[in-house]
Amino acid sequence: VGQGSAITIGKGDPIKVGVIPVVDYAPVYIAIERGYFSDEGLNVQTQVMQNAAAIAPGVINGQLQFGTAATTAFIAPAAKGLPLVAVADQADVAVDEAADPAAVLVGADSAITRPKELEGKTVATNALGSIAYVSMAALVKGDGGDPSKVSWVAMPFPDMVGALAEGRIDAAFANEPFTTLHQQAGAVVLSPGLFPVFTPGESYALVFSAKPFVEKNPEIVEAFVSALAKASELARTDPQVVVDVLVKYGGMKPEVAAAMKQPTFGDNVDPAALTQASEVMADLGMLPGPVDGTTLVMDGGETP
Amino acid sequence: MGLGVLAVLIVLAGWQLLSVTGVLNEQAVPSAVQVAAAMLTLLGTSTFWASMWATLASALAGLAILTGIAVVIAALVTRSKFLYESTWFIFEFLKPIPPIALIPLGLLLWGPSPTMKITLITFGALWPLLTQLIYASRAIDGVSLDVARSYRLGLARTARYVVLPSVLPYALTGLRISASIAIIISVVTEMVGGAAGIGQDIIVAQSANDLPTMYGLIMMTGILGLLINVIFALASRSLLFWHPSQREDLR
Amino acid sequence: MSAPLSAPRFSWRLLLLRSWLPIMLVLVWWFVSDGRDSLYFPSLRTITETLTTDWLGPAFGSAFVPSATNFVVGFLIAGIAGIILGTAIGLSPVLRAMTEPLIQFVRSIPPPALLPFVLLIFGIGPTMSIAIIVIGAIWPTLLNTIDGVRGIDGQLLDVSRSYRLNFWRRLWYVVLPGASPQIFAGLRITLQMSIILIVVSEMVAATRGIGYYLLNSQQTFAVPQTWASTIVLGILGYIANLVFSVVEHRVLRWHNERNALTTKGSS
Amino acid sequence: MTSSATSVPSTAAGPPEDGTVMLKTRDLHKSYGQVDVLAGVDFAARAGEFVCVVGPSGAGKTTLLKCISGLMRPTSGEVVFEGVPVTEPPAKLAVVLQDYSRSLMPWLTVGGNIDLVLRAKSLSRTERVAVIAEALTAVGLEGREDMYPWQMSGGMQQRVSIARGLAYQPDVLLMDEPFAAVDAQTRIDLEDLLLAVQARYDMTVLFVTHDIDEAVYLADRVIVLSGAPTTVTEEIAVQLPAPRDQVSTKTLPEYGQIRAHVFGLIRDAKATSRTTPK
Amino acid sequence: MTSSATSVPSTAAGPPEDGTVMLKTRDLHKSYGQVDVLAGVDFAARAGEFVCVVGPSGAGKTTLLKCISGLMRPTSGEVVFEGVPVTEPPAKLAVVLQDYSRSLMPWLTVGGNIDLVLRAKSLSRTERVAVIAEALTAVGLEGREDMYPWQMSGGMQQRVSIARGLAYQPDVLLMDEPFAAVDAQTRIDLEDLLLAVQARYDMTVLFVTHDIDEAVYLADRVIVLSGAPTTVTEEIAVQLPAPRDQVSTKTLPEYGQIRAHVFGLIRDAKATSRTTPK
Ligand SMILES: Nc1ncnc2c1ncn2[C@@H]1O[C@H](COP(=O)(O)OP(=O)(O)OP(=O)(O)O)[C@@H](O)[C@H]1O
Ligand SMILES: Nc1ncnc2c1ncn2[C@@H]1O[C@H](COP(=O)(O)OP(=O)(O)OP(=O)(O)O)[C@@H](O)[C@H]1O
Ligand SMILES: [Mg+2]
Ligand SMILES: [Mg+2]
Repeated sequence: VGQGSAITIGKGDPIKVGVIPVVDYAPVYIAIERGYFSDEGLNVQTQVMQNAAAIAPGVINGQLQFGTAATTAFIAPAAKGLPLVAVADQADVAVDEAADPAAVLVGADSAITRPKELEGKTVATNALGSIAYVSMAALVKGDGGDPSKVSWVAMPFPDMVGALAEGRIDAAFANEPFTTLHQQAGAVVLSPGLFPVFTPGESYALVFSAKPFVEKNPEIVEAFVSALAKASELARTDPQVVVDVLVKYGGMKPEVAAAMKQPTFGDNVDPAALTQASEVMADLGMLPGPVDGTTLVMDGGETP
Repeated sequence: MGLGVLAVLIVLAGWQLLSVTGVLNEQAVPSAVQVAAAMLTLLGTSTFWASMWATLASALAGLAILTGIAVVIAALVTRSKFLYESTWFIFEFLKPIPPIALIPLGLLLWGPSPTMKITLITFGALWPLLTQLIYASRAIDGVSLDVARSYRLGLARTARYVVLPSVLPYALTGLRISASIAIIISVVTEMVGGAAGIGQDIIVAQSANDLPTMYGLIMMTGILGLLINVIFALASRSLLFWHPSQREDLR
Repeated sequence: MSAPLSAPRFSWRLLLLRSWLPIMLVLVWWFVSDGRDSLYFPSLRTITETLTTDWLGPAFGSAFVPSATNFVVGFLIAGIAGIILGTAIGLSPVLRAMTEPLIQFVRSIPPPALLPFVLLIFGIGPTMSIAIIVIGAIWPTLLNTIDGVRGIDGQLLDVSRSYRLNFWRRLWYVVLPGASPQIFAGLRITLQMSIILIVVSEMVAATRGIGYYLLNSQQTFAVPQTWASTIVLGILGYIANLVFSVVEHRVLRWHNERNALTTKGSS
Repeated sequence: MTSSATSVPSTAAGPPEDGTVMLKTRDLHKSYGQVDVLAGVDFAARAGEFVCVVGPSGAGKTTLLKCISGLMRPTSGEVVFEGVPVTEPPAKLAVVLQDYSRSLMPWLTVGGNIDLVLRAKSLSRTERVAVIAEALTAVGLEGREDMYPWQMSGGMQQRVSIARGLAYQPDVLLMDEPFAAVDAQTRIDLEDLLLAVQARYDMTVLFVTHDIDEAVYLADRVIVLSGAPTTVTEEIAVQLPAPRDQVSTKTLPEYGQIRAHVFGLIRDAKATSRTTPK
Repeated sequence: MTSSATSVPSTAAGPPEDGTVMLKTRDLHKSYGQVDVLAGVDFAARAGEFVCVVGPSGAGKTTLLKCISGLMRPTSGEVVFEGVPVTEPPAKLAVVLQDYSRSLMPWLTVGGNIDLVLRAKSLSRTERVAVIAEALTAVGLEGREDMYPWQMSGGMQQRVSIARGLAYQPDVLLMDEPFAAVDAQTRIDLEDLLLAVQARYDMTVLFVTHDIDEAVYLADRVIVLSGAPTTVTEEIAVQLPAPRDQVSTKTLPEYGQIRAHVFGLIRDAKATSRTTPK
């Protein structure tokens, strides 16, 4: 598998990136918007897709050159033997609890006070096996509970807001801007979403590519990564740039975009963070065992 | 038509009422007026029309291809008991496979492209029409086939002048069913698999929590289906003028 | 053009006729794929192993049974409701004029998009899964019933009017049987769609079931499991169709024999 | 020309002489789109009368019968049944339609087809079975209850729909060429059966036929229609002695006279109707 | 009992006396499931002969015609057409089916229905139009090309399917009660039309009818069938002078004799067939 991706990209050929339309991947759009890609001589086009399970096959067979994914969603196929490598960081787990844009929320006057109490409750995640699910399951397990006793429900993030407000679900995972929306609707944060589970200050959302492609086109990849790094840098320093991109490409209302808590845009993918994430997954039975993070990162984690 | 418009207006008014009274949580579902406003805005943007066209074009292309395939399979299978029985298991086995389950496979083979979309549409929306055609072949009046045989109309003329009109009532129903399934698959693959179109816009609006736009887009898929159906209804009326279902003189 | 009857009366000949091609294909698949596992195309051996360990094991009771139950209940409700509504709409021009645009409109909306409304009405649970199946799968039966009822030979309606059959008798002895060939075509498609919608319904709110299993394995790149659950759906569909065709054969005997007769001269 | 009393060779019928009027049409018009078919048909049938309607093919006999039975709405004019204007088929009326191959439900057996129309009557299951068996025997189809219509020959189907009409025991029976598809002997048997049943239950029968012998043999009155646009050309009272007999009646000189007269009328009607092609 | 040569009152036909044998059946059997309908039917028709088949309703006349035309496969025995065993309808043969209301395609106009069967012939469009117009005129439906079958009365539909059969100009024409639904005068016209066409093109006609007068009037030979299970009861050569004439032929004493004889045979056949209920 994966030889379909082993194509050589020439100057000016379109480079396609499969992007999940959430704030975590704003640097991709910033790099386009600011012309960082074209400065590097790259003709980058985005392709909006729903999840990593849809993006990975496209990257594997060369329809897409890069894809975005949460760490967990990236580790799953990579651990199964798909020749995927992480090439660039997008968003990092917050370094302190309060800065975590993701959260597990419960209704306004919920009796639930700790993750263990989610047992037997209806809890919403955006998709089965997603990072939202991994976080919540790990939270429950870490609190001494049994994730399999939770009644998981998959629904799109916007639908959770109403459902939680009306008490149809007992808890929900949210990322921005939905965390804010939930809170506006009266929901209460039970726990930060990512901070307690994953390595603080390290990547939870990244850009990946296929190994054969990386091997064949090292300069292209290098150029792509450095353009992204510039964009991340800008995003870190100037939140307004992120807001602009969200309004322009994400169709978000300016006031919503401005109000939301932004993630920390990272600079490199730490193999150790991937190893840690894989341990969490293995612990939940989603992987047969932990995976060595260095095998998942381009050049074993040496930042170009 | 007037009554239909009335019914639509009643439903919309009911929706608005539910929103205004708060039965329908505005966090979950925006009000009819908000959605209508979003739809009006959509109509003014060129990206919307491009998406609409992308969705419609794939659905129509898929529909055209699957019609061809269904007709060929139905013709072969209804003419030969051997073929019919031999392929029975395979068709009955393939039919329940959800197109959603095939999206990753489609992406692997064709990437997030119109080809992928059209292939999935063809596979997913083929069965209703095929099923209808097979049932239709059983509903052909034996007397007309007797006439065709006794005057030796031959295969082509029998097909054109006897079989085709006979199966048309079932076939048109089947096409209408397949058409809306085609639209649904088109939108759903766009949502998941990222090919351009209304589905992708829905996902973007969803991520941005722009619910009025999201529901506006969903309404647009409904309207798309409605329009395709209007075309089929007109086609039925002119193609089936002889059929009891279209003949008002019987009442 | 002869009309082959799907006569499910058992015979060894029929069994052979129906099974030779599938068996061949399975064998070909088995030998071509054996030892050539690739991530997206695992060998049939691997899939079969998954199938036996998962689906003949614990998953049968915990996943197959609830899904199959939802499917059966959903199909029955969709079928019956489709026939009842379709008959009413087919018989009443006023009702038809009123509902036509709504029906055509709702039909083309992807079932997942209706989720918030379904959630609002049915809450989360098996009822909701069944509701999604019904909402997604009712249309073929509904449309075919409407068209079938409208397509009944006017002369037969004249007969029932002239003998003053009351409404219910007319319905039961004239309208429904007259439309039944087309109704069954619709039911057949509703059946197929009900199975497909198992997956959609479990996409939303389920922690078990075939659809959950399929989607979960898809998201986590457990490809043999994805294939295995697809095959389970296929098998479920096959069994359901077998049962269905037995019923259909009984109910539509008059129709199939009558039309096969004139031109075939079957002895 | 309506209800004209041109009295050749027997006295014209005109308005019914005695008995109550069971069924009456008044200036009945019917057009299909632009095409006028009935152009003012007036006639009346007394209770217990046997009226035969003859006329050229395409004259509008079926149309007339459908209007009378309430199955079809006339364009203008009205049909009065026992003093009440007809809009829906009246309960006491039964119709045997011309197109026999399409007037039996193919999904019901022969027995089921007859049973269907008996269900409204307050009969027990066993009584219904007996009535069905009797009706089928009367038309020469004893023991065929369990066959399906499509397993029967044309003539047999036609007889089933006659049996259905008779089993219903209506006060007024409308029949549209009911014996067209049966053989000569069966036809004779059925003619006599019909006369016997009609006499026994004092039924009013309106009978469309192409066979002039049959019309004259059966009828108390023969109504001759013109070609379309159709009016009543003539009404002829047939005052042959009852009970009629296949041999003796047909040898009566009056029988021959009426027969010849009707034949002449139809030939004329046909000749004129030729002139309206579209 | 097959092909018995009981020669009353004229000489029996038996094997054709002269001319080539056009059509022949040999020990034809047909059963529907358990029910035997044809139980060994043998007969032959010479080229240019007009053969009428009569028999009680449900005897198997339609079944026989369908077997002969190749539309239905007999259970055993064979049909030979110009020396070749029949498995599919032969090119030079046309059939006018009994079920007229279902044998016209409702989606085609009357003209289209006839045109359909002419397309295989190498005729130009204008020639076809002319042939259609001529055929329709012959059956009294001039100018009705553009009507649809369901806009026509039963008799008109039946005449369209006759017109279709004639327009096809087959060597052998099989007709199953083709005049059952038309009025007396039209029937007479069509009988004479058929005789004229047959003579002109030297057509072989196999004609099923219930009307004994018609059979004797038209036929060179009348084949009388028994009730089901059916065999040929008798073949009667009708040696009335040609051309036949509606008035003079029917007054010939021989005509009356044959007529009475056939009638007797059918009555007997009907009486026996009564005994086979299922
Ligand atoms: N739906 C229709 N549209 C147009 N014309 C029609 C329609 N139905 C009937 N007609 C015309 O009305 C006339 C009378 O038809 P009808 O069936 O009443 O004749 P009929 O007297 O019963 O003839 P027959 O003896 O052949 O049965 C015919 O000329 C026919 O063409
Ligand atoms: N599909 C069938 N199944 C069983 N019996 C059948 C079937 N079709 C016809 N028959 C029987 O075969 C016999 C002959 O039918 P056929 O139509 O040939 O008669 P026919 O001589 O043409 O009668 P008619 O003069 O009434 O048209 C009938 O008794 C009929 O019941
Ligand atoms: Mg008529
Ligand atoms: Mg017959």
